[in-house]
Amino acid sequence: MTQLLSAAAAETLALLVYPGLITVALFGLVVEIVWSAVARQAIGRPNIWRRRPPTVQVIVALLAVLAAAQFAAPFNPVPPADRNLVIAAIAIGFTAWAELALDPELVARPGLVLVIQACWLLSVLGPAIEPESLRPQVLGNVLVPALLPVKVAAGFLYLLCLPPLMRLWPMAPPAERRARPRFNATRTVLWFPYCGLFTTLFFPPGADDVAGLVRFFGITAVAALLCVLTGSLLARRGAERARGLYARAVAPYSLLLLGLILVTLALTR
Amino acid sequence: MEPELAVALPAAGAACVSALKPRPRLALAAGAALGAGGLLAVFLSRPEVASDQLGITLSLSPGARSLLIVASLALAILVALPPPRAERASLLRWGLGGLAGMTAMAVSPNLAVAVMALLLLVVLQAAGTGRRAFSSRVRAPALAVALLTLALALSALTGPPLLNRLVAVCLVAGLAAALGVLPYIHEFDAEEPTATSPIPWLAFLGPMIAVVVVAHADDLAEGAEDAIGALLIGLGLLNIVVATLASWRTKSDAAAWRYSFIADWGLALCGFGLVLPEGIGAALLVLYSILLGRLPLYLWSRQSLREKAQTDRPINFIVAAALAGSAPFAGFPARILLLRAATAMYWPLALVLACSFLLWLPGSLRLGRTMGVPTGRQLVGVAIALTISVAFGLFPRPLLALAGL
Amino acid sequence: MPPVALLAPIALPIVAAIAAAASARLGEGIARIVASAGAWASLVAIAGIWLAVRSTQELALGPLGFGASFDLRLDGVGVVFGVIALAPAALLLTLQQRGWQESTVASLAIAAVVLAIESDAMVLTAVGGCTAATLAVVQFDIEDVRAVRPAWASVITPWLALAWAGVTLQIEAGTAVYAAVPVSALTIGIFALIAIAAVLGGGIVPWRGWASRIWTRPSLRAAGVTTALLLPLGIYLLVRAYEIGNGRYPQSWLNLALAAWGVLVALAAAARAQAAPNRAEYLAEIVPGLAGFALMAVAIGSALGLLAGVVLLVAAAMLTAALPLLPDRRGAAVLLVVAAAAGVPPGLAFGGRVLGLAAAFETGNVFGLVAVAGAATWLLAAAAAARSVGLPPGRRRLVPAALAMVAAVLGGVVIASGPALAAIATVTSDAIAGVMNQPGDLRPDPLSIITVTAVLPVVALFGPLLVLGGAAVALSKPGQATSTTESKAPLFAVPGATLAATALARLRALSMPDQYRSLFNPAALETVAAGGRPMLWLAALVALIVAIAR
Amino acid sequence: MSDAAAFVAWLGGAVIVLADGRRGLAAGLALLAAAAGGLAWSAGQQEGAIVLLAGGVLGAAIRFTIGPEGWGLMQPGSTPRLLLTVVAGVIALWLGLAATSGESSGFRVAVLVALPLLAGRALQAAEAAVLLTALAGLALVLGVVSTAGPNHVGIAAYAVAALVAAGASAIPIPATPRPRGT
Repeated sequence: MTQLLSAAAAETLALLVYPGLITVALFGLVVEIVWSAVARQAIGRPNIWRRRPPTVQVIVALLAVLAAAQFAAPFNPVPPADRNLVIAAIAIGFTAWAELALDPELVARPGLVLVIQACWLLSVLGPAIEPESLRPQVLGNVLVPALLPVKVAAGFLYLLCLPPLMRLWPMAPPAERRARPRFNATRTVLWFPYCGLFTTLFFPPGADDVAGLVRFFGITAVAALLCVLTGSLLARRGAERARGLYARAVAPYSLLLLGLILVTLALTR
Repeated sequence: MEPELAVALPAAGAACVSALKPRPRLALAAGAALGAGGLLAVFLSRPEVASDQLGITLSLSPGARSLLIVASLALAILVALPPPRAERASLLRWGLGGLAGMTAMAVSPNLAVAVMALLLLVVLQAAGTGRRAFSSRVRAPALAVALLTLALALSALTGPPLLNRLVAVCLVAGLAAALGVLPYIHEFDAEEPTATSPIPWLAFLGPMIAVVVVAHADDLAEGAEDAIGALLIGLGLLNIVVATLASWRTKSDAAAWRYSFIADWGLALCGFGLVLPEGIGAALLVLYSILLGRLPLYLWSRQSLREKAQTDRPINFIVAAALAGSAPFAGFPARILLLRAATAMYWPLALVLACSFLLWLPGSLRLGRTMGVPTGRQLVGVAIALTISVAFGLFPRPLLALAGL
Repeated sequence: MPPVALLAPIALPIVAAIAAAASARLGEGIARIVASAGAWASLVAIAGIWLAVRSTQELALGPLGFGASFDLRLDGVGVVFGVIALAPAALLLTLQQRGWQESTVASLAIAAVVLAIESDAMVLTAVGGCTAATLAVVQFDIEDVRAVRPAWASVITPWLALAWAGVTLQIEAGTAVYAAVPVSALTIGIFALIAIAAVLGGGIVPWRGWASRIWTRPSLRAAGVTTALLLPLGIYLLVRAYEIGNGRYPQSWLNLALAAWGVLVALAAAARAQAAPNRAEYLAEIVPGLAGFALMAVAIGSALGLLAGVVLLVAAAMLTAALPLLPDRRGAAVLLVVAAAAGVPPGLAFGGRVLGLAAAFETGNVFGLVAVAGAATWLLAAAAAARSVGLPPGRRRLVPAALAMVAAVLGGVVIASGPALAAIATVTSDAIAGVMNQPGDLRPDPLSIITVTAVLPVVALFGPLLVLGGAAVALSKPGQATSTTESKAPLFAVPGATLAATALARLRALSMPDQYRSLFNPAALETVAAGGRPMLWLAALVALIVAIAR
Repeated sequence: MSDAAAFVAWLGGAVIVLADGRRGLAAGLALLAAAAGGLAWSAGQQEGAIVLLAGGVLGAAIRFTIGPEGWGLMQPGSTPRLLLTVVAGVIALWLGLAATSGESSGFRVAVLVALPLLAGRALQAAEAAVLLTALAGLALVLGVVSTAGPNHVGIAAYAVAALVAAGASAIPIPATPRPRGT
């Protein structure tokens, strides 16, 4: 019973505080403000204290914290053996569709989002095939030369997929009638899950010390900034270019990654 | 003495019923009593006991004995629960006559005497008044008698190896002609009374003819057993494919029923062709299901066939399942045994058979609908037939044990 | 507990069926109560027998006459699959209004499925399965003869295949008893027959087969019971195949092929679901999708995969019971059932899928790719589920509010059962160990599921997540329901679907050109063949002689 | 004796094939009975021969009274039947004398000629009397054949054959069926 209570307490702490809800909210708020500045969108006043949060944001936040709890973040109270990549990937993947289910008018081009999400999933799970492990920190630690090409290619694909998944591309959702999009609370809780997973998967985990902590959040912040940068570039290029890029470039590139995974499998057997 | 009585009592019963036609109740009672006596004699004629009372050794093989018992049971069910517009006395007369002929064939010491009994049956059936021309009623059975006689004659001669193969061809072709299966299908008239139609050859007399011919085939065509098996399997598959499709697509519902009998015969011929015990068991199970299932159901559907009634009640689907040989009805174990024998002999044949089993389904659905909505005696009869089919579908061992398998 | 008690789970539904038919005059309600009582009694009997002895019970009643013996055996696998099949069927028999004929046939089908599961040999399983399939078709026709129903051939074929596999085993190995067949006797050919029986018998196919189409019928009485009974029976055969092969299939590529088939089934179901024009069409794809994942998990060939398959089957069983009870209107019940089916955390479907994917990754090699495809399929199914919320109902069925509540509860239970995964693993560990000879990749633990490379703390993680999620959703403000008057556009067009549809239409439209009709005229051929023409007979005789003389 | 019987068998069969009237049919059946009796006698079955002859002659006598009037031999249009008798005879001679052995040559030729002729007549005829005569003839041939083969049963088989032959001739010819559709 004690074991159960301590484990449950650790998981609850991870879900609610670190690397869960509070971390997700703070990190997301900072990055979203940066994005708002870059995209020159109105920050608005997300007065969440005065009214009940919409169900869609609550569910997205729950999925986000579930994913964050699986990260190889320093001081994560969840034991390394208890973390699971599939849970993280699926929880993040679900966030897009929670929006479609509960507030469909906020989702732009769900078909294309689905294709990009499939590419993103390949970049997340593809590197886990050869190591035969779903522990995020194990995958981050993989530095075997034979597996590095897949890891690098997957990391690049991951970054390519981030802007559309974070709704940073210039596709206006059906309900968006304003010229300057406003502060997006739903996206705010997604910054850390997406970027933290990138850090977890593609960089060796740091030790449970301050340096490790700084390293983890530094890489995560860089990933977020890269995403912001790509998003702003896409915004300047326009919707058609963006659609063309993801339909004609990213999807074939993910097929290339798939081929690379197969070749690696064949070579390492 | 039992084999002699087994022939004489049903024959006497048929004669009594004919003679007492003006007094139907008395005719029925006398016929039923003599028929029951005949059945008792069949029961008492154990396979290992031979009788030589008339200077001719008579005995019943286990398979023939079981068929006689099942045929008697089928006749009893039909007489007790006659189809609408059918006279009990007439049913009993024809049934007892047929039983007497079947028993005579079964107890015959050799095929020649059995063929004589068959010839007598041909003549007796031809004496009835039917809708078809006399010649078209007699032709095919007469050809069967001629072919079987030719087989007997050729088997008595010595000559090149082809001679034995000719015997095999004559035996199988003669059997097919007697039954009225492809390629010797008898002409069929949907309006004709069942007794004078080709149905008795397929559904009542046929099983015994097949058992007797197959029992003597190996002695007659020594060295050509493989040819007999190949011919039986070939004709069996031909009948399965053509008759199941015809039963589904033909215009007349009554003709569809006739084709369904032929399709079942295809299975039985395949079973006899696969000489393994499982094959024989499968063939016998198919014949039992014809006698106890398909024949009574056909007779009970005649009225709705006349009225062209098509219904989609539960009973229609259950009857369809029984006719299709689906589990838990009697056709399913027969198919399993057939699969087993075919797999043991040559697995591609099992594959062909397994695929062909599906051909029963569309035709059976159609036949099930032609049952209409059975009521009263007809409903009781259908229920009894289905119950028997389920019983032997789940536990056919007693029947197979009766047949010595 | 005397072995003869093994007859009870089979006999009780049969007795109930007879009683239901006999009580028809007293009213449909009485028949329904009697039939459902029989189903529940059968379920209780199976559980009771197992709980009483907690070991395999056997009963030998001797040969039946066609190569099979009436020998029954109730082991862990039998209990698990018996409960999975019977629980939803009994629930639906209890809750749904149906006539005495339907109640009777459904009870007999239940008895047949229990016979198939309790049978200790393959041939008798085939008899039970074929009986259940036949009765399912009869049920559909009783319910609504005009509505779409499984083609009879499609539900009979698998059981013929299984019977063939059984008799082949009898010939080659001398027995078809699951526990007695030598490992070497399970050849690729025999396994292929078993696999065909499993996927076709359970309706686990990538095309839009009966398992999907029956859910679009106007009435869902027969569809629910049939799916509840036949789907587990299909998967059950694959589990028994492990027992025959001592925990393995004849070749590992067979595991891979079956797992890929399962993902393909789930992917096809999800692709159809995301293009569904209405909610009814979407709901029709829920069970086939879950069945595909269950097949993938079971086929992986590890104890963890088997556990995942069982968990997914449990989820599918509960959703099978919920689907016929769903109302048309969008509401809590629909949302809960759809969410449960989509696999939202921490539900059973979520846990089952996670375990299945983990098993595939841990098996390694190309199975990893199958797992990636499975994960992508899962997200596609989630997208389809999200899209379905705004779709129009698609059918007009009146469902009492009480039944909608039951459906909502069932959906909620599926979502809330995630923490119970460890309990399910503990309960089924004996059954899994009974068929898998290397259960080392799954160590029983009351709080977690411990695999080779990871630990899934189902209680510690899913428990708090459930509490937090429940509280947060309760405190949140539901969004405005979007208009569902017009259907949403599909997320994508299935590649090649139009081409396939056109090809199929052309194939159906094929007919013999007029100028050749005279060459092949079935009516004329019938007239010739059945016309009693002596010349034809003589020609046939000559043909036979020529054929045999060669 | 068996050779003469074979010729008589061909003659009887040919007459049955060529005749359409009751007298001709009766004559053909009588000839066939004589041939059957002769074959049985030559096989050492004197009682059997008498029984077969009696049955056949009785059948012929009954046929003499039932059926279409007259002899009806070689009616117009009977050329194919005439050819059949000749061809059947020649083929039977070749098969019986050159291609086969065993039993007596007369037996072989008689059986091989009578069976095709009677079977052909049964298949070709439309008149009931003709068909029944062909069946009676077949019964007589069966009687002869029953003596051959592994386990023949002596006089009983002859008696049954004779009874069937007589019975086939004795059964009343059923009324002509109603035309279809009425």
